[in-house]
Amino acid sequence: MTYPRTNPAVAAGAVERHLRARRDVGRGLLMPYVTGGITPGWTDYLRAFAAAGADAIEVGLPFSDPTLDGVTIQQASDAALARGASTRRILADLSELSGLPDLGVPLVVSTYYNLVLHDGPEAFCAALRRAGVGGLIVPDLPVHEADELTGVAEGAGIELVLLASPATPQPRLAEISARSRGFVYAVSLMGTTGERAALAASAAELTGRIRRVTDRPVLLGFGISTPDQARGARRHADGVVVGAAVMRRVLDGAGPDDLRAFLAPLRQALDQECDRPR
Amino acid sequence: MTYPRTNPAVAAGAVERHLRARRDVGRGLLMPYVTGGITPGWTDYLRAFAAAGADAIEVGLPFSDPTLDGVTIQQASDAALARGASTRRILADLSELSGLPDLGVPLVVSTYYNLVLHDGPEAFCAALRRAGVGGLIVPDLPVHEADELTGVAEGAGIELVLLASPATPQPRLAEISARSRGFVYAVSLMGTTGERAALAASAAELTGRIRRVTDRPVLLGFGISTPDQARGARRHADGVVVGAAVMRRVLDGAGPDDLRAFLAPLRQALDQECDRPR
Amino acid sequence: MREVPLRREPVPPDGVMGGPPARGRFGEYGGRYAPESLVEACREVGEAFREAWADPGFRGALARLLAVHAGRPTPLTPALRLSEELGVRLYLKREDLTHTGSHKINNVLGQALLATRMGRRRLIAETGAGQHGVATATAAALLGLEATVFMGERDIERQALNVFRMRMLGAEVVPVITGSRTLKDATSEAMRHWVGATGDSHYCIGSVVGPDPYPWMVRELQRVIGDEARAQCAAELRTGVPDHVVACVGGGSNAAGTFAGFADTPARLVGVEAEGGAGAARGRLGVLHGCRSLFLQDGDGQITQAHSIAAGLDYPGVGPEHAHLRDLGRARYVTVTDDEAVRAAVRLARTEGIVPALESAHALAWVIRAAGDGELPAGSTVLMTLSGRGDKDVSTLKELL
Amino acid sequence: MREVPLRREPVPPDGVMGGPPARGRFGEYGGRYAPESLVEACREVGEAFREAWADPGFRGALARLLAVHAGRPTPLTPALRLSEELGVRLYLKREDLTHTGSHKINNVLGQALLATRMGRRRLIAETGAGQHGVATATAAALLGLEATVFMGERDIERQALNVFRMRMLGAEVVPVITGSRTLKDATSEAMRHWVGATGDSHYCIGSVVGPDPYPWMVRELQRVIGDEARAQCAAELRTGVPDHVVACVGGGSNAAGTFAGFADTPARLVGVEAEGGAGAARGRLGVLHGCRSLFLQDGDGQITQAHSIAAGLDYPGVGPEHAHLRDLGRARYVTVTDDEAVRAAVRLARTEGIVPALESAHALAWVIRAAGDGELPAGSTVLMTLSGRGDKDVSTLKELL
Ligand SMILES: Cc1ncc(COP(=O)(O)O)c(C=O)c1O
Ligand SMILES: Cc1ncc(COP(=O)(O)O)c(C=O)c1O
Repeated sequence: MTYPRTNPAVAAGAVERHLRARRDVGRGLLMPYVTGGITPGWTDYLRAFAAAGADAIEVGLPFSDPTLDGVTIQQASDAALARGASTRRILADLSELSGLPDLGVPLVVSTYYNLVLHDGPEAFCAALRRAGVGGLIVPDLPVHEADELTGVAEGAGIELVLLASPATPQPRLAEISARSRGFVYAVSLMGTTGERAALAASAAELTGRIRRVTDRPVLLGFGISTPDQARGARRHADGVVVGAAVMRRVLDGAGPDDLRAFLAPLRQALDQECDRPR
Repeated sequence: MTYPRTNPAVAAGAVERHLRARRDVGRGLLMPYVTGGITPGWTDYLRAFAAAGADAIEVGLPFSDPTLDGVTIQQASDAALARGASTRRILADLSELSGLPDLGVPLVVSTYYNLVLHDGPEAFCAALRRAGVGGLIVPDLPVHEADELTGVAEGAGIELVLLASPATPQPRLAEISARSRGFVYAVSLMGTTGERAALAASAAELTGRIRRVTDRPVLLGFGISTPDQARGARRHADGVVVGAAVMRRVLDGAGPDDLRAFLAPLRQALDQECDRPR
Repeated sequence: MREVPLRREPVPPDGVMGGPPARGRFGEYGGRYAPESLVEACREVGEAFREAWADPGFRGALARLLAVHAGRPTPLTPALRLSEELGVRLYLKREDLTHTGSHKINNVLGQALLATRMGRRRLIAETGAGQHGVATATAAALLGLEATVFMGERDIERQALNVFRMRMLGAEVVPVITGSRTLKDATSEAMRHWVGATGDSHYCIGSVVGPDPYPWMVRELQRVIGDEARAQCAAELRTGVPDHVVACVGGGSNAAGTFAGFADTPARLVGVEAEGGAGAARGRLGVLHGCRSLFLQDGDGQITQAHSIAAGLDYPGVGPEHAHLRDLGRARYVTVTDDEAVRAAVRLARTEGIVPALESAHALAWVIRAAGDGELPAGSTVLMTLSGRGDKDVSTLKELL
Repeated sequence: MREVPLRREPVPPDGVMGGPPARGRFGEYGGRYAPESLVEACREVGEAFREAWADPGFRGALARLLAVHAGRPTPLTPALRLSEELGVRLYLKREDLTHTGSHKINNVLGQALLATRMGRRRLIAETGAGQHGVATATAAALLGLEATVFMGERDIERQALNVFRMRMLGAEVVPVITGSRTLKDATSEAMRHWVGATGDSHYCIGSVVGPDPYPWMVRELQRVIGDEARAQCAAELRTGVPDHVVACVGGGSNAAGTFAGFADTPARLVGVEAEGGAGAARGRLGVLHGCRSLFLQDGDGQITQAHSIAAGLDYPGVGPEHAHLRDLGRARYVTVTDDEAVRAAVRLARTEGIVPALESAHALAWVIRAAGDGELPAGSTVLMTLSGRGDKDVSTLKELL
């Protein structure tokens, strides 16, 4: 099977180049998530992620009203805000790491659109850039509302990742895939973030539909927490995002080493299943 | 001043003859009231009243809903009912006294019309007669509803006393006075039974208006409790009914002797003021 | 739903539920058994109301108040889902949608307007659960009158929110501490108070009880329910008139107002009483609160306390005209238990999205029972007056369910 | 009352508060900022509503439900005694007289009927004080749908009776234990739940907020308030149109529905917000619950919790169309304190016999203030929407007064 080509006029950004390169050598991609500012030394989690073999790292900027998140990430957001976390402080913490060069993996920030609008898209993207962030996920900014941000992000060198959902009709999926940068975030199921017992059937179907319209890397997210699920996901997608499973452990007191231990079997599972996804 | 004559065709009953006789010798009439069955030996109060110089005695048959009585007589009714008082038992107690011959004063029963209807007017009046009762007062049976009872009472030898109120228009007052038996019960004020600080101005006005249409004895009731008030009443009427003032004392534990002592100055006041009422 | 052939019975003689009854009598019931001190006041009310009722100006003013303030006309709601379940065609006359939430407002606005016309500056009222008290306080505020509401101490405790509501509306609420400290005693106390206040105050009785002219006057003021429903049925039903007309009966005002619209039709009239307050179904002849009617009494002729989960049905008597309709056979009176009423309330909530007053739920409970045991043949049309909304009963229900 | 010369200003350009806005935008506000998983569901709702709204069959069915079940039209009540005191002519649009006691039912019946048309079997709703929840439970029962209502745990404690009422109507009430455990969080939770239930469930939002088509759809469903009032004013007022049209603003649905009837007239439109929940008057541009509008936020862009004695005004944002009307200058938005609202509620109770919802009391408080300080010239005519009745607030008031 060959992938439809993405418009070659648009050169891939750093995040996408990084992910494509790894995918193209047959590696299953792993993007763990952490809520920024969740603990005093929270950036140590990023180092642990990198050490565990992450291919990208998602950092959530906590928002008061995380309407697409399940309880775990809601609690993490509340906890981080209660500690005084804010966009400004979290980006300041990231600046000290200076992103990719230091960790060796790209940083992708995720947050709700209100925080983007609060500073204004320009200022917000510029701040991300200064902090060494390469990508941005905004779950409540669907493609048809994204115009205001896409150009600005592009200009600032921030890759705006768009989400695709099992409910997205095919023509719209093509548009999302075409306009997404970095990768396409495939929401595995009709639901919020949070651990689930098994990989939803909708995951395969959605990934297949995305494949038909793009060769951009596709990461499956929402509900993936076990090596088995990762293996399953890898059969269809280029990799996985692991969020709630990480944050539940963090909320339960896990330190960076615990998380490294938690991610190791996931990494392994992704590596074992080395057939290229169909 | 001469009294208009009552229709001579209707011969006065025993109660009325008794009261007329006493009035005509210039005596101020005193009718104390007691709630039947209020205490185990309640008929002792009747003897005390007689001994204190009562000219007639009013015995209340307690009713669950005494809508024309103030708190004192309401409480007395409740207390008597709680003790198990009923028309039947109270009349049985009275039978033992056999009324006038024994006490030397006529007995007048007062109660609400529901109790009359309950037994039926015939049975009720017959029972009164058997118990030696001479008169009957039914505060919620106004003259225009009295037809059903007047003939029956008359037939049973019970004098049905009608009430007149300050609000009663003159033509109606004439009808009440004509149809009342025993005496005319002049309600001294627009209100319920119960002690008052002073004799209401309406008392004189009403008595005057009754006088213009009848020479039947007129007793003022409602709110009369002190010798001063009795003296005042005597200036207009032929005498007084004293109810709540008695019953408050009974409720407070007064015995027959206490009541005799209470009635003595009232008796005296009525005797002192011996000018015939104008 | 199946259609059944129309069975129609002869219409009763004219004049039933008509103009002012002679000497205030409905057959052997009614009358003016008031203390002499109130007889003149009652006469004045009667005369004033007769005049007012014949005066298009008064009628117009009242109609406007009912429309712009109380929200009349109230709808006739076909209870579609419940009808389907029951196999009858049930229509609800929605008095629950009036301002203050029950039919009581119809009567009170009329009497308040009359009081103004008579130059009175204050309304006196009795209340049990507080519906009539709130309605009276409301009408008084609207017309700039004072209001004094008598309420049994036990009811004051049980209905604290309605007490507050009355006070918020500017009314004085007087606790009644005598007798059973409930509605019966509040009524007695209101009458006692009126004796001393006839000059400037109008006694605004809350149902078709009390001395003449109240039973007639209150029925006339409530007949707007029946008149509206009659016209609405004419527009809505193939037969024009429903087969059965049902209403709950406390004192009997919502039933009287409803029946008045159908007295001259072949509709069967059914009054539903609370098992523990069944004056019409189980009362004995008596006199209370100024009128001759049927009352619950003990063997000694003492009035007994009614007991119903519906505070508005917690009255030991029934209006004299109902006693008369019963004797005539023009209406019949049935009873329903607390439990049946509660279940009917829940059923209406679940099927029609209406939480009825527990009083009104009694009427519905009978409809449900009668549809079940064939007393209401399948396909019959039933008009039921939903006398009030259940908001006031929610805490009672909450404890039960 | 003195008559004042009519001052009329030019009518604003056509199209304000008209048909469906392009791309769901009201100026720069609105839009469909929904998670991708809900975008298709929103599109379906929008398309279905557009079709339904153009279908006389749907319109007729809704109009009948509103009439026979909800009690429409609601009256326009001249507040005569209060007008006299204030020196203005105040008319009240009586949404308090609708079934369930507030304007919320207008919207909910429309959405429930739409859900049926779309083949949905369940309604999802958020609620704060419980008014929208009760209305949703009611509409669901009426149409045979299921209902799941999300309610913050703190509100569940504060509004136990409304919770019971919803359950009695057959709805499932789900406690929300996240965030501030109030309306904002209940809304978030309802949206989260919808993501997993779009197949069989319709999310019935309670105000003119949320992703397109909700702000427009809910305004259209509420415009019955304004349309009726417009016709009633035409019949009642010499000038045909009132000088001022006033309504309280939580999310803004009763105000939007009211304003919609007068947007093309010279009437001045005033939205009254709670001092502690003044999204329109003091909010900053943001995105929440699917739409771009004005929200109360802290310096970091976090949404702050609103605080109002009126639970229905306890929302940190405002519907996008209000933000737009504000920018246009077509409406203005003012604020009122808890204290002013409580005093206004008591005053309306005392002068007109109406205990208003505390939300509605905000609108009145502004009228009282503005009549006092000359902002409303003597003799001006004011139409105010009385969005709901105060029964739900009586226990709150009881603690205060
Ligand atoms: C809602 C409701 N229905 C019925 C009644 C019973 O009264 P009536 O029989 O006079 O209609 C009451 C009395 O309070 C009531 O509040
Ligand atoms: C009576 C009442 N008025 C007003 C509101 C505020 O909502 P909106 O601004 O959407 O009309 C509410 C909300 O619950 C309400 O219950």
